[in-house]
Parts: sequence; C-alpha cells; structure tokens
Amino acid sequence: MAMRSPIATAIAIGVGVIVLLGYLFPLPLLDPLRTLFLDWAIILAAVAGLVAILNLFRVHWQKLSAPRNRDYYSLFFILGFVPTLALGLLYGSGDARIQPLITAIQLPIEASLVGLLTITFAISAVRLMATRRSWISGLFLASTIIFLLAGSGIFLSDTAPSFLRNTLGALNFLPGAGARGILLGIALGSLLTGLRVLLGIDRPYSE
Amino acid sequence: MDTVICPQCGSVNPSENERCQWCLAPLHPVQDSGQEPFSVDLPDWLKDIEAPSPPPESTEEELPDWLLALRQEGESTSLEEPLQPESEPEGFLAPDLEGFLSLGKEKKETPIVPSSPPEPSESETFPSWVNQSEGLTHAPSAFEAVPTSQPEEGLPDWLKALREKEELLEGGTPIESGEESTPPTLAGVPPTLEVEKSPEWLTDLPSASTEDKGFEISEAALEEQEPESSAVNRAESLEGEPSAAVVPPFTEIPEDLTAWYEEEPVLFPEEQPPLTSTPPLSTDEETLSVESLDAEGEREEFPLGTPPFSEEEYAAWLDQLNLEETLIEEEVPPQVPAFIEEAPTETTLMSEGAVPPFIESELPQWLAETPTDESVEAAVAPTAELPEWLEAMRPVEAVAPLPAQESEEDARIETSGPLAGYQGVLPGEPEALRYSRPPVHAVRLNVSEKQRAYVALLESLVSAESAPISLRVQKPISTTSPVLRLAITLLLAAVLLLGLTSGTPISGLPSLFPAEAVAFATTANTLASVHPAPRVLVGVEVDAGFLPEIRTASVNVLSDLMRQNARLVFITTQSNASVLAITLAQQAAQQVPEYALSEQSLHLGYLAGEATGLAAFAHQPTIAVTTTWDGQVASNALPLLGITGLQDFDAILLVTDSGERARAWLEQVRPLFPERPLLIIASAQAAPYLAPYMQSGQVTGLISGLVGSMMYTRLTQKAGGENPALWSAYQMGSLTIALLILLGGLGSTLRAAFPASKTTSRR
Amino acid sequence: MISFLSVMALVIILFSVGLLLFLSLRAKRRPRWGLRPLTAFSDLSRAIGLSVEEGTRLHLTLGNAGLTQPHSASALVGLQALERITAVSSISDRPPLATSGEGSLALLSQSTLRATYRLNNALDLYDPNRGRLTGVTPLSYIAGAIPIAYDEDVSAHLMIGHYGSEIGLLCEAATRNKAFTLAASDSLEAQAVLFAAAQQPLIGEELFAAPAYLQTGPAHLASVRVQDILRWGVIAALVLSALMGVLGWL
Amino acid sequence: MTDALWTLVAFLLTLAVLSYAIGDNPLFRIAIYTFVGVSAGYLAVVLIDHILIPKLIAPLGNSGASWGIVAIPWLLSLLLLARLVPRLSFLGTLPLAFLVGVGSAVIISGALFGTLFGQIQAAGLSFSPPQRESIGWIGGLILLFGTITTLLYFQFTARRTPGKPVTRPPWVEVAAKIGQAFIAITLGAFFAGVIQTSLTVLITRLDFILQFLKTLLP
Repeated sequence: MAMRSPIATAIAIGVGVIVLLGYLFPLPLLDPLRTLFLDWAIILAAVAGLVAILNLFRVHWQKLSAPRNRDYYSLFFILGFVPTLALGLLYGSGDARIQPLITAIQLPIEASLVGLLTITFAISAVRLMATRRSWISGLFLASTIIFLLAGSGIFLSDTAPSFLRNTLGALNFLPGAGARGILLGIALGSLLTGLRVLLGIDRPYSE
Repeated sequence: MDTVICPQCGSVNPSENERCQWCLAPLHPVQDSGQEPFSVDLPDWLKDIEAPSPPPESTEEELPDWLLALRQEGESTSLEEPLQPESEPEGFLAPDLEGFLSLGKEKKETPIVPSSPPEPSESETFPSWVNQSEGLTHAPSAFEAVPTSQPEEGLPDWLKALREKEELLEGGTPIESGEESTPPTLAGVPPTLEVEKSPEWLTDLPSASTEDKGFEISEAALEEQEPESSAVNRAESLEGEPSAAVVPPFTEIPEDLTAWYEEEPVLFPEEQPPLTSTPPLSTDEETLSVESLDAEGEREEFPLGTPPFSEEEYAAWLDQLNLEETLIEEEVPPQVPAFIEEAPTETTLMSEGAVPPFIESELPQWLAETPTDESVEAAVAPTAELPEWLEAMRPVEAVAPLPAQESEEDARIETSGPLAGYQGVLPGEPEALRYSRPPVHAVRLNVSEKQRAYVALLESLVSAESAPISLRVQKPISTTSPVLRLAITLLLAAVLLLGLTSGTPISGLPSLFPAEAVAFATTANTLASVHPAPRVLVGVEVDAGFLPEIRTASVNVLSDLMRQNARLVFITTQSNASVLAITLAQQAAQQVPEYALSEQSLHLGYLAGEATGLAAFAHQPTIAVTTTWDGQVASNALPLLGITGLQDFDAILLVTDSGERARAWLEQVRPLFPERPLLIIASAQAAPYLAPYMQSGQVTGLISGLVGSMMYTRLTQKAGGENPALWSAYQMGSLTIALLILLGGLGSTLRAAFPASKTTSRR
Repeated sequence: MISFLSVMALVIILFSVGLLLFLSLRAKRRPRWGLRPLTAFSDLSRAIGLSVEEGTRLHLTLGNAGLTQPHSASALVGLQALERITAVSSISDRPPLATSGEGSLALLSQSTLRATYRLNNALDLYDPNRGRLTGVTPLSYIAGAIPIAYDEDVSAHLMIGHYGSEIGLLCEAATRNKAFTLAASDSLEAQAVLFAAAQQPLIGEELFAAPAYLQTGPAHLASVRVQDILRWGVIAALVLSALMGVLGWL
Repeated sequence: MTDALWTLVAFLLTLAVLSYAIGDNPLFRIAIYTFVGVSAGYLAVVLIDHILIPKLIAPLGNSGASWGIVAIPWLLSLLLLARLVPRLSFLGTLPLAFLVGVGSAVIISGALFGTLFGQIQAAGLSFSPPQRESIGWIGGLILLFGTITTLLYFQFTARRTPGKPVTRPPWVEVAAKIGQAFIAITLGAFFAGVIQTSLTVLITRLDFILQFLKTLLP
C-alpha cells in the first residue's frame, strides 16, 4: 500500500484536518473554510452520484446489447430510467406531472418490498433456533416475542391484566442499555476509522 | 567409505549424512569449511559481537540434551564435554579432526608424519606470522628428526621461536589496539585472510605444546607461574604441571603484556573458547606420537561406534591439553590483538552452535553444583570470568585424583605397551581406589519467563502438528424449504385478510397511553398558545416504502397543526421524500378546507448532503436553502418571513422511518434548537432507537407506528379517525408471528433434544 | 468560541492518534496481545477459499451511506474488507463484485478494486463494472442487488456497510441460493434483522474490527487495540457521568 | 382517468412484487428493474435541479462570486466526470480524496459530539432527579450496568498466551456474557419493531389490493 497517490493522500489529510478543526474551533478563519469545503463536498457527492448513475445505465445497456447471455430485464431499467430523466429535465423535479412516478411506481413497489420483509422476518425467526442454536438466539427470540406482544397494543386496554401491563412497561427501558452500549461502541469504531483516514492509513481513493 | 565416524561421539553414520545422527555434530567439515570461508562468516560474527547474548531458542533446544548426557553418561560424559567444542566451529576445527582420523590410520604404515596427507593443507593454512616464526615452521622438522624421546633438541628451536615472537612483540604496538598490531605479523596479508587464518593459528598451538610434551617439568615452575596467571590459568595448572615448562619465557614478557593480563581479566573467558574449540587431538603432525596411538587404541579397543574415549586416552589428552593451554599463554603476547578480535566471535559461535551448556547464563548453576573441593575452589574464578571450557572440564576434575597425588602418578613412567616411555598417561590401580564419587550435577534449569513462553509455544506448535486439521469444508447452507415458506406466507396472508375483512380487533382500542404519546398530543395541539400562527419546521425523512405505516398519523398531526393556522415549512434530506411531503400536506389540507396550503406552507424540498447539509441548514437556514421546491426564492415566502435562524421556529416536527435519520436531526439540529419542542412521528422500527433520546429529554413527544397512530387518534378524539380493520389485522398478525416464532423455537429445540436423548439412552 | 467539549474532543483525538501510531509501529513486532477468536471471520476465510477453488463469486455490499455522512465509517470499513478480499481472491475465475447504494461509494469501490489489482500486478483483470451502483434509494439498492444473488453464481455475500431493515431481502435471496452470508452494519435495525437472517452476523462494533481480523495490516490491529483502550475511558466516563447525575450536576 | 391508470399501475406492480413471496419470477424482475430505473432517473433529476444548477452553474452568472471559489468545484467536478472514461479514471482520485477527507472529519465529529458525549451525558441524566422518577434508581443502575457490560462484550484484544487461544480475563468474560444478554434483548426489541413496521406496511398493501378489487366489483 505504500507510495499510493501521495498527492491525493495529502489532499485528504489536509482537507480532513481543516474541516475537523473547523468543527472543534469555529474560529473566524476555520469556520468559513469548513463551510466552503462542506459545500464543495456536497457538489462533488452529487457529481459522483451522477457519474455512478451513468455507470449504472452503461452496465444495463451493455447487458442488453451483449452478444451472449443478454439480460432482457435491463430493458425495463432503461424504460424506467430514460423517460423519468427526460420528463424530469423537461418539467423539473417538483412538477406535478412527475409526482406519479413516485406515488404510483416507487411507493407501491417499495411498500410491497417492505411487506415482503414480514414474511422474510417471520421465516428467519422461525428457523433461527434451527440454524444457530444458542442461548443468545433463544434470548433474542424471547425478547422478540415479548416486544411483539407489547407493541401489538393488546395490553393497552383496560381489559388486559394489570400485572402483564406493568411487567411489559417495566421491560420497556431494558433495550435502552444495550442500544446505548452498541451506539457507544460504534462511535468508538467510527472515530478510529476516521482517524485512520486522517492519518493516511486507509486510502480508499487511491488507484 | 559408506560410513563415517562422528568426530564428536564416535558413532557410525552413513557417509551421506551431513551431521551425526546421534549428536548432530558435522560429519563432513572439510567441505563445509571449504564452502564457507571465514570471510563470509565475518559479518555474522560482527553482528554477534554487537549482540553477544545467545538467542533463547538455541538454549532451549540444546540444554535438555546436555543435561541428559550429564545424567546418563556420567563420567564418560564428563570426559566428552571438553571435546564437544571440537565439532562446533566447523570452519577450522573440523579439518583437524578429519586429519586426525586419517593420521590415526596412516600411522600404521608410516610413522613419518610429514608425508601424511593433511600436512600441506595444514601448512598452507598457517597464518603468515606463524610461517615467519622459525619455531613453528621448524617444529615439524624437529619432530621428524627427533622422536619424542629426545626432547632436549626440540627445546632450543622452540625457545628460538618464542624469542622471535617476543622480539616481534617488543617492536609491536599496544596490545589493546589489536587491529594495528596485526599488520606487522601479517605483512602483506589482506584482513580477510587474517580472519580466515587466525583460527588455524589456534589449532596450531597444540602442535607446539605436544612437541614439548616429552619434557621433564619441575613442579616448582608451577608455583612461579601461578601468581602471574589468572584464576583460569591456575585452574588449568592444577591439571597440567607441564605449563611450568613455559615459565621462563614469561619472565621475559614485557610489562605491558602482564598489564594486559591484569587489565583484561574478562578476556580470559572469552579467550578460552578458541582454546576449548581447539581440538586436543588436533591433526598437527607433531601430535602424532600421542594422537595416533590414541586413535590406534581406539581402533583396537573400541569397535567403531563406541565412544572413543578411554581413561588412558583421557589422561594423555588431558596432559596434552594442559600443555596446549600453557603454551598458548606463551603465544598470546604477540598475538594478543588477533586474540582479542577473535575471542568474542568464538564465544558467540559456541553460544549459537551445538554446545549450549557453555553459555554464560548457565554458569551460576554450574558453580552452585561444583564439588567443594578445596583445590577446585581455589581454582574457581569469579563467575563472570570462569571460562566455559573449564566448566566443561569440571566433572573430569571431580573424578580425577587429587593434585598432590596426581603429581606422584605423573612420576610413573610406562614401561610397556604402546605408551612405553610416557609418564602419567595411564592412571594406576591406587588411583582407582582414590576415586571420589562424581559430583551430582543439578538438573534444575534456570529458565526465564520468556524461555518458558518459547517452550510453551514450541509445544503448542508440535501439538498443532499432530492435531487433525479441519478440512476446508463449509457448513452446508440450510435453505428454507419452499413448503415452509409457502405455508407461512399463506398463513400470514389468511390471518391478515381475515383481520382486514372482519375488522374486529382482539382487544379493544387503546385506552392506556404512554407518557411520550401524551406529551406529543398535548404539545402538538397547544402550539397556538405559544404563537397565533406557530411556525413549524417539518422534516420528512422517510422512504416511500415505509410511509404507509405512518401516513395516517402524519396526516392527522399535520391537519391538527393546520387547524392552529400553523405555518409549515417542509424540508427533507431524501431525494424522493419531497414528493411524499407534498402528498402528506395535500391529504392533511383536505381535512382542513380553510387552510391555504400554497400560502401558509412552504416546501424547501431536497436538502443535499444529508447530515452535513442538515448541519449547514441548522446553522444558517436562509443561506443553506435559497430556493423552494418549485424554484421560487425562499426568503420571499410567507412562512419564512421573520425567520433568520432555527430558533425562530416554534416547533420542529420530524416524520421519519429510521432511528439513524432521527439521530441526525437530534445531533445536528437539536443542539441549536434546545428549548422549543421537538416532536417525532416515527416508524415502529425506530421507536427502540429513540427511547434513550426520549428519556434524556432531547425528544419532547413521540408517537410510533400504527399503535402511535391509534393513540394519537384516541387522544385527540378524532371522530372516525380509527381504522378498526387495520388495527385488528395488525393485532392478529402480530400474535400470529409471535406464535410462529415460539413454535419454531420450541420445535427446533425439541428436535435437537430428541436425538440427543436417544443417543444417551443407547449409551 | 472554544467550548470545553471541543477541547476534550481534541484531547481524545490527539491521544488516539498518538496511541494508534505508537501501536502501529510496535505491532510490526509480535505484540503481547492478540485478537479473541470470532467464528464469523474463520467461516469467512473458509468461504473465500471455497469460492476461489470453486470459481464462484464473492459479493460485497457496501451499503448506501454517503461519504459525507457520519455513518459512512461502516462503508470505509467495507472498502478495507473489499481490498483485502480482492487481494486474496483476485486469481479467482470470478473476481469479487462490490455493489453500493450511493454514487461516491460506488466510485470508491472501483478505485479500491483497481488499486488492489494494480498492486497484485493483475491490472488486466480489473473490470470497473465490478464496482457497481445497483440502486440510489435504500430499497432500490437492495432490489437491484437481489438479481446478482440469483444470476452471478455468488457463493458468499459479505455485507459490510450501512443499511436499513431492507437488507433482510438480500439475506433471504442469498439463503435461497445456498450462499454464505456474513453481515455487519452500524444500523441497529439492520443488526436486528441480520442477527436473525444472516448466517454469520457481526454485532455492533465487531464491524469495525473486520479489517484487523482480515489481517489487512498492523495499523488495523493497532486500531482495534486503541478502540479497546478507549473503551475503558468511556466506561470511566459513564460512571463519572452517573455520579454527576446523582449529585445533580448534569 | 389518469388517476385510475396510475392506480392500476400501482396495483399491478404491487402484485408483481408480492409474487416474490412464492419465488423469483419474471414479474418481480420486471417490477424491480423498472423501480431501479425510475428511482435512478429521478435522483439524477433531483441532483441536477437541486445541487448542480444552484451550486455549480448559477455561480457562473454571479459576478460577485470569486473565481477561485467557483473554479475549484468546477475543476474537481470535471476531474470526477473523467471517471466515465476508463483511460482517464485516475483523474478522479483527487476529488474522491477530497470527499473522503471531508467525510473523515464528519465521521470523527459525529462520533464525538453526536454519540459519545451525548450518550455519556444521557447515561448520567437517567440518575438526575427529573428522570429518576420515570425508571427509578434500580432502573438507572440496570441501564448503566447494561451499557458497561455491553461495551465490555466488544473487548477484542487480550493478552496472548503461547499455545492457548486469546481469551479475556475471566471477570471480563463474565461481564461480556451479561453484555451479550443485554444485546440480545435489545436486538430482539428492534426486531420486533421491524416486524411490526413491515407488518403494518404489508397490511396497507393488502388493504390497497382489497380496495382496488372492490372498485372493480359492480
């Protein structure tokens, strides 16, 4: 990994240090610089998004025009992509004529995919003890069942036994402990990952 | 020759073996030395000088063998140990051993040594200074001319040689500066040659000593010798009075040389390794008279493969060794520089080689175990100065007669047998009676933690070798059977459709409300009390796929805000959420016909950069977003009138399906909006994520999922707001999934337990 | 203005950097500490070996976190894993495939692949289409990755990045095709789903130890060590914060 | 009329996607390929409309803007566009390095200010008088204990003993087990929430199908 893209590494480190110092000490010189760099980063992220989308289009075009093993489904990608892009560029993204592309195509498909997740989750949970039998899996499933019952609203009526209501209410805060521990651990990992980039140890940008 | 005798243990090995299969000593040293000139080794030597401590690995590998040998072979081991160094420095020592073996055989035909094969090579390898000095160059001729029974004639040559050397020394350089002193002795010889040949010089020393072996040596000379020589020399002299023979020359040694002896006592232990590594049975033709006899005796008394050392051999060899050492003391002065140069390297070689018992780290134990013989104690130098070779000889000394009696024995001259004319080479019967019990050497090792760690690591490696290696076979990926998937799918579909069509929930509608829901409903419906037209920032951070879950709640809350004549400013960091926000606003506005959506609400649209853009917006809302969703100038819009910063909003309402996205708002926006209410309509999957933020007060109110939607509807008393069909399907679906999970878990556990019980019953 | 938290942050950063550099240099020697075994990574190495032997493909999903997002750290870890796995399996008949749900991440995956092939002197094997964007929204990303699980003869899916609960769909597609799945995410929703749906789930912080367990380099080993050292500082801070809370100083 | 058409499209797409519950099939493939295409096209439009035009193109006409500030993002953007040409793709390294550099700073600041400081303070706040009523002393202690043991579970490194697997000290192992239990409870709660979310969405989809079928019936 040595001697990979020294200029790019210098840019990454320099920009990172300036923006970080701008976060820590919003001094007259650092803060505007940080804002400017963040603004440029947003622009570059958008350009990168466009480049990647064009790459995606090229991949599907190649699949469609491949001499062998053509992927005819790619045609539907192009049929979805080109008109949307054309209409959007023509009318603008906020135009009412564009909205049905979201409400009538994206929303039902996405919602149906999320709906499919229900079956996926149910099957995974049913098979969990068969695939990975351990006390942790058992506790995980027990917790899932308890919170499913608690979230189903069955015990939110006066008819429900009070001791069950109280027990479930008392258990409600328990996930907070694990969640906080996991979040703190993830923050530590993120901190070290960011520092590795700032030190030039990780250089995913280099070719 | 299809077999080779090990020069160290004398056992028979196949000729193709490079090392002895019993003691691992090199069997074909001549080729080795030929292949590896010392000039090649020199860098390693220098490295070793820089780091003289031997690597612990070698210590661990060798120590147990050595102690085993001590325990098993007893006295014979004590005889062998001094010989062990022979096999160690391959470069110059091995040829001598081979030469010795060959000479031993040749002796039968020709007692005249100069014609023996090794001679030319030996003479070639002499250092230049040796070639210059008559003494040694003449020594062989003198030996040829005069048998050992006529030593007198050998003496003048030898003295001449010594005097020449002393002259060289007097005209020489200070002893400490070894490099500078060598040029005169090595005139015209390149340094590498010096390095290459200096060990040969050491091997030649015994030749001189054995040459003088026949002399009658007075014991008085020993007394003179002792004060000058170091403790090491005293230890030597205890076993070898002949050293007295070299005393007179020492009297002529200049002061600086004796000074060197006193100044550099530490050098003695370092000096000795070359001596110990010098073969007592070296191949020099001068030693033939004794060595060939030993070799012959070896051939006669011990068949090949048996340890070649008898007591007679030991005695002869011991005397010879003593002479070597004492003579080396003579040779030292002119050679001190080279000596100093080489001593450490030899020591290092030994420490790295196959003779670990001699490493310095073992000395203290040795001393602890040494017999409390007065003479020995007198001979024992401070630990740091005790040479390894002497340590090796200690067991020999332990079983050897006492010095005083020794002197009597030495007076005895052999009258018959191959040793006729020699004195003190064969111990007599009385000696056998006086033998003392050999000392018991400790087998306890002084092993450091690091060494223990290495041993443990080695053991683990060895055990890992024998452990079965798991084949790289991946666990079979168990897939869900299509039947199970289909069954669960159909069951869920049936239950949900039943719930939707029946519209009769298992339990009644929620009548108990958690605090966060109550806080949400209360805050959302009392904003008008804060401001007649409360300005609410509405963040819509939801994917289209998750919107249906919170659509009802969002629409109801927005409509309640519209009833309070709120000015709504919509913003999102999701690309397609702007359209969703518009549809939500439109549906909410349908419930509040008097609300002018286009005037009182504003869609700032997509905020690029997600958390980064959100942070920029939180700092300077009007600068971060300058245009509306449909391209109008944002600052001119009614809802943003009077808004200069985030704190100008009366409340923030966040509609999200993800705890992560809610976190971005709580981390980037909430710190700049600390006192006003922040309400969240969240998906059920985000609720556990937001619970800690709720506890910490960062979130004012929260409703999540379909349950939250139902609660809000109940709390705000919306007529017909509830959807019992959805509610019953939701409850039935939740219970069905919980039941499926329970059954699946129990079934798997029982399936796993059942065969186990069967096998146990079989047992 | 300079706040106390800013100074604290700077101190933590400088301490972490110093420790990271020190341990990185020391890690070149055999350290006295080691990584506790995690079965997920031993299974992964087995899966990589099998895919190389069988000529099947490894699919690495990097998630949909933008580079300018706080949770893009998981994506950077995924890129490290991609680099290591590509280096190991670059000789395979079917080199690894990396899919992303965000543009800049897709470009970075291409750069990582290219750099790895170049360092392995196999630049001719590099194909930019193996660092692919499959969708631009979370669900379209997963929807675009599902056909890969069916069509590209993938034997192992390595999911390291930021996802939502939708990742469950890809796990199921992998299971249907009898492919090995190792999954890790910094999102709690995704972790919950992956715990149930993936064969080898990594929980929480284990995601950030992946480069060290994949033997990417001494610096990553040192990074995990620093993480562990900082952990004790966080624990101490938690206790201190609790005491301050009891005393009403918060 | 158009609304009815869009509703029909939505209905067909819903059925096509839900058919995946039975297995992979062409209808599902058609739906998701179309979905990916539409979402990609729409994002491209949004990026152009809401980022590139106002932030990259508009400043060109703004005489007040400094040329350096305008030129640098243009240069970086053009270098990034070079990624479309394989031969010139190496030019995209610099803008990507810029992005990664900014991202690293965002990651570090987010981890420190967003989570570490916030969560550590929140852990203490659960002992503060106002919150103590909600969960009580015991609840606060359990939360703190659970958080600490959860953190200890993730301890990766331990002293290496030759010939033995790396294991943490016994008391850490015990704490890690307890932490594992807390993690299992937490993930179970999240899993339940995820199931409820997807269940609700599935119900709405089924409801949509039922409503659509009702409209077809006379």
